[in-house]
Amino acid sequence: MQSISNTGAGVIIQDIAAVIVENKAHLSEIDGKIGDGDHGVNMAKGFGRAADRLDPLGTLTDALGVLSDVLMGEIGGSMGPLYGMTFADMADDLGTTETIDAVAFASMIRAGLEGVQDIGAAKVGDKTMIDTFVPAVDAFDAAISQGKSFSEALAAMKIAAEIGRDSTVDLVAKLGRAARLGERSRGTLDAGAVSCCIILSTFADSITARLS
Amino acid sequence: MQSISNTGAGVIIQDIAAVIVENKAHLSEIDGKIGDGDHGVNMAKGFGRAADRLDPLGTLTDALGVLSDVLMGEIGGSMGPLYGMTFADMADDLGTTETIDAVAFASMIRAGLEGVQDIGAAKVGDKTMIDTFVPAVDAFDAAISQGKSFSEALAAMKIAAEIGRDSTVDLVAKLGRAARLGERSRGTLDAGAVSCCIILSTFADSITARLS
Amino acid sequence: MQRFINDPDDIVDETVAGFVRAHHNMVRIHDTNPRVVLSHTTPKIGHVGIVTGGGSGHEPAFIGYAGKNMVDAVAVGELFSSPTAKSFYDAIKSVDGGAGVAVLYGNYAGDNMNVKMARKMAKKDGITIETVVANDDVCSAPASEREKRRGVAGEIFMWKIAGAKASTGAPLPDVIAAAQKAIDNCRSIGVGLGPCTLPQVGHPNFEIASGKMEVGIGHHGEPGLRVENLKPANQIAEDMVRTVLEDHTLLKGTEVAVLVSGLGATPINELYVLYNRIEQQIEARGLKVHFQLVGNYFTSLEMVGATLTVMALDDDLKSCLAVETASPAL
Amino acid sequence: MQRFINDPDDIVDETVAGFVRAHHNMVRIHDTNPRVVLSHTTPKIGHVGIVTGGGSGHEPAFIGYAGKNMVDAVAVGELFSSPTAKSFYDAIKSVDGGAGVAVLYGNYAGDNMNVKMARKMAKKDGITIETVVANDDVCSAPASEREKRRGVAGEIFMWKIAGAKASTGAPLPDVIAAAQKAIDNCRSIGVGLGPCTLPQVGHPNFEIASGKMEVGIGHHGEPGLRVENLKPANQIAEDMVRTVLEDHTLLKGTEVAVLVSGLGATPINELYVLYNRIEQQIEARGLKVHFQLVGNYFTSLEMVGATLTVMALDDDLKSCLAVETASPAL
Ligand SMILES: Nc1ncnc2c1ncn2[C@@H]1O[C@H](COP(=O)(O)OP(=O)(O)O)[C@@H](O)[C@H]1O
Ligand SMILES: Nc1ncnc2c1ncn2[C@@H]1O[C@H](COP(=O)(O)OP(=O)(O)O)[C@@H](O)[C@H]1O
Ligand SMILES: [Mg+2]
Ligand SMILES: [Mg+2]
Ligand SMILES: [Mg+2]
Ligand SMILES: [Mg+2]
Repeated sequence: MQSISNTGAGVIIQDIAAVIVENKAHLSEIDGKIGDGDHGVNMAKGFGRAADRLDPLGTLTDALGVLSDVLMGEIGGSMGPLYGMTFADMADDLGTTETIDAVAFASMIRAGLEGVQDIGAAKVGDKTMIDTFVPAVDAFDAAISQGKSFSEALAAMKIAAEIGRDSTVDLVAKLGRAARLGERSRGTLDAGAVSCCIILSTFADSITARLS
Repeated sequence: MQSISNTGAGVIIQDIAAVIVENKAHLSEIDGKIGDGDHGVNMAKGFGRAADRLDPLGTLTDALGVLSDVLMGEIGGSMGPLYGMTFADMADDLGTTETIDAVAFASMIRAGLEGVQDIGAAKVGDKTMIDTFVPAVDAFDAAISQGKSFSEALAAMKIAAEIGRDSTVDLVAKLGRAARLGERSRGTLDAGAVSCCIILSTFADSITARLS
Repeated sequence: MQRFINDPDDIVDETVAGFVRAHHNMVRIHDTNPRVVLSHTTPKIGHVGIVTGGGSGHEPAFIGYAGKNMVDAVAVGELFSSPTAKSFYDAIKSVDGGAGVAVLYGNYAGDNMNVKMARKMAKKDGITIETVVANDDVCSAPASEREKRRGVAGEIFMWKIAGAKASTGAPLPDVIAAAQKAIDNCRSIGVGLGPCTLPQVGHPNFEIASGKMEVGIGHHGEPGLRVENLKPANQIAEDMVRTVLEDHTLLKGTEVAVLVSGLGATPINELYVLYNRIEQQIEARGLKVHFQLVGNYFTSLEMVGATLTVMALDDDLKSCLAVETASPAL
Repeated sequence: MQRFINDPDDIVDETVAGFVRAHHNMVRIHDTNPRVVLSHTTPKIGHVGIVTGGGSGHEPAFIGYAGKNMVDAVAVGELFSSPTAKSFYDAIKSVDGGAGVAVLYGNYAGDNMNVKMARKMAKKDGITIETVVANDDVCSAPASEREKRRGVAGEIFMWKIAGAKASTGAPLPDVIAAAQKAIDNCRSIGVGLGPCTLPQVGHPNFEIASGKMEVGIGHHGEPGLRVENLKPANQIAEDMVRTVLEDHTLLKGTEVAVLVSGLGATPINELYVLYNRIEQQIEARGLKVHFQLVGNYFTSLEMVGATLTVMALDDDLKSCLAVETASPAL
């Protein structure tokens, strides 16, 4: 069965951070259209700091913990609690697991999704990161239950995340700053949906590259 | 000898006010280049209010008094005292004179000039209204002493005022806000020199039209 | 961007540092958390602690209201961004005098989540916490959904009332009730004439076309009720008064407290021009202005615009208003 | 022009009216001259009266400093234009308590002339008048021609010192000496990042190109020492400190009062960013900041920029600074 070792998987969070930092201006620009234009700044600051502090040779559990601590302790805003809870709950779920296989990964991302929904109370269709997150997690589960391999399930998750992200274009925002715009919020991507897609896609790419 | 009656000459101040009000934007624009852009506003407000309040059928003495009171009591700034003293001293000099001939007029404008110099202490060459006022008064006196008529002297005064006004283009401001600009103040007219030219020229035109 | 800044990432730390230098006789920075500002008067054993917090860029809010008989601790966020749960938590811990802590903040998603998390953390320490969420901005949601409305400058009145109540040694439920009554009695409206720019972003957050104004704008440029042609100040004042008073049902003779705040780049004389007509209009409706503040009390960086807040008073609120405060902003 | 105005010709009257409504517990309008604002505490028999005045558009200056132990009467001019001689005269008459009147104003041509005329008028009434002309703006003329320098935010310290001295019942020569010492000990500098617009004129008074700043700018946009590239806030702060302190010869250990004022449209957090470095720099030179004010104390409509004023202190000035004032602005 395909798997990676938890130890040494800390580097995956550095991979994710690198793509987030690369997309700083892009994320802010999207947020600027219907939000306050700081999503890239907030994300790059949090992920960048975590990448500097975590041990790439350490466990993914620890790296998720560092990321969560930075987000919750230093970033604030909405991203602090939303992604902070996501990664805290992923870390809790992963715990001392030594080998991350598809089942462990499925459990971890489901925990992360529940963490963010617990604090943010967003539903699919509200035009948030949840519109990426829910279908991506569901697609991963579905692939596994159809007997697909870890890497095939990751690929399915990635595609679902992208479709979820793109679905936000046609939505009217129900939560966050953009909600005030009502109909005026239709026609653009949601920034959090884009960053969530980056995170999940980079998870998929980075794990796939390491699958033995 | 050419003369006008003091009674009924109040209207001359209304004539002057009309031209000042007409030139409101023009004067502010000139002041805007090297000053603070309010000369037209200040002048139009003062002269406009005086024109509304004075009796055109009354004496020039009284009209000058009204104008001076408005300037000193309601306009403030530099124009309040400078033109306020000019017209106050003109009114004092004219006093109860019944007939305004060239001699009375010469004495009146000389008094006005001394009034403004007394309070403002500007000299020819400082790039102020004085650059119009001094040569204009001198030209009037010179014409009279050469035996010219009142109307000829007024015409000479008008020409000298215009030359004086234009002389300010090449000057560097030594007084007022523009003085801070140093060399940068060269190359534009002085706003006060322009308004002073309007006042003296309209005096000339308005009296000439009434000379019996 | 014609601004006095160094690295945009440092602006909040530098603001707090300069602020504490300038007002060192009233406030200090938390020992370990540079994003918490404390009043020198806190903690006071047996007294309820008052905490607030919010994004930066609204100076003198929020930090300027830390002081005697006002707010005890302020959690400081990035520009226009909620403070961290950790900062709210550190603020709460610092002001706890054993009588509980009132966390009085504005209704924004980030603040709600961060306070919720801080509350969980503080509960583990056995600190009793109650919250009041300001929602005075009438244009941010209809009256039927008041719980969705944002908190704006009415927070200043909420803090002043609660701080005064806490200064009497009142127990937590009384302090909370006073704060809740204060904000329930507040209605605010903002009018925006020009946008603001977050230094990290570098271009305006939103647009207001020349000759237009945004009626009902939020403190971060959130869109208002409508964009309309810029009107004379007196008409704007009339519209503002009408909007806030129609959302209130106040009996003739009611006394009110009024706050007119500039949003950052409005010349101060214009705030007085607005206030002149606002007071006339309020009194013309049979109300009586008992207390008023006019100035830059709650800003939005260099946004051009102003807000009006009207708080209906009763004897209790009046006596709270009369309690002297000593904070940098009030 | 995105502004809260009605008829531009009415802006000063409306400002004064709104101001007096907002601060009716401290100030009132003169009975017959709507361009004179009086402190409720004036006249005080046997006490020296303090008068100032200047153009409008600098709010809270000048009117905001009318109050207890501060200025007794303020003559109000049009925007950026000296008050009339009549207004200065009416102000002087209103505050005369038999012990003479100190007229403390800034060095501008119009003010000089109007005060001179008012003084003549008041002398006829037998009122003893002495004047002090503020000239604290170091960039407006070289040190050798200090009498040509303009008066700027240092006036606030001059008023506070003189008001405090007068409150002790000191005779006119002592009040004048204190005011003169205060302003002699003041040095100020302004830095402009963006222009302002007189509503009657409708376009900016002057230009500051994007990416540039005007070092040494005056309160009406008078050109400064130099136009240079906009620098980081810390470097601007250092330049400002250097310029004012090099014009002073202050011994190490000298205590100073510091005032950092926004010019109208600078976000308040940036004033604290500036102040943070300014205090560091002053103290690095061996001086000690004893008293400080940071905020919009003396503005220029919606000009973007800030001023720094440093006043060297001695024991007498320190005890004057410690006297409590109650004016709308301070
Ligand atoms: N309650 C919520 N649940 C999940 N995601 C949310 C929620 N509220 C906002 N978001 C996400 O947050 C994103 C905005 O993040 P960001 O710009 O960093 O924060 P802020 O809105 O505080 O400026 C939105 O694009 C949206 O996807
Ligand atoms: N000391 C002075 N004597 C004579 N004229 C002066 C003096 N100072 C300034 N002026 C004149 O005043 C004019 C400016 O007037 P105005 O713009 O109305 O006043 P302000 O300079 O107060 O804005 C200048 O153009 C100059 O001609
Ligand atoms: Mg955002
Ligand atoms: Mg001018
Ligand atoms: Mg934000
Ligand atoms: Mg002027």
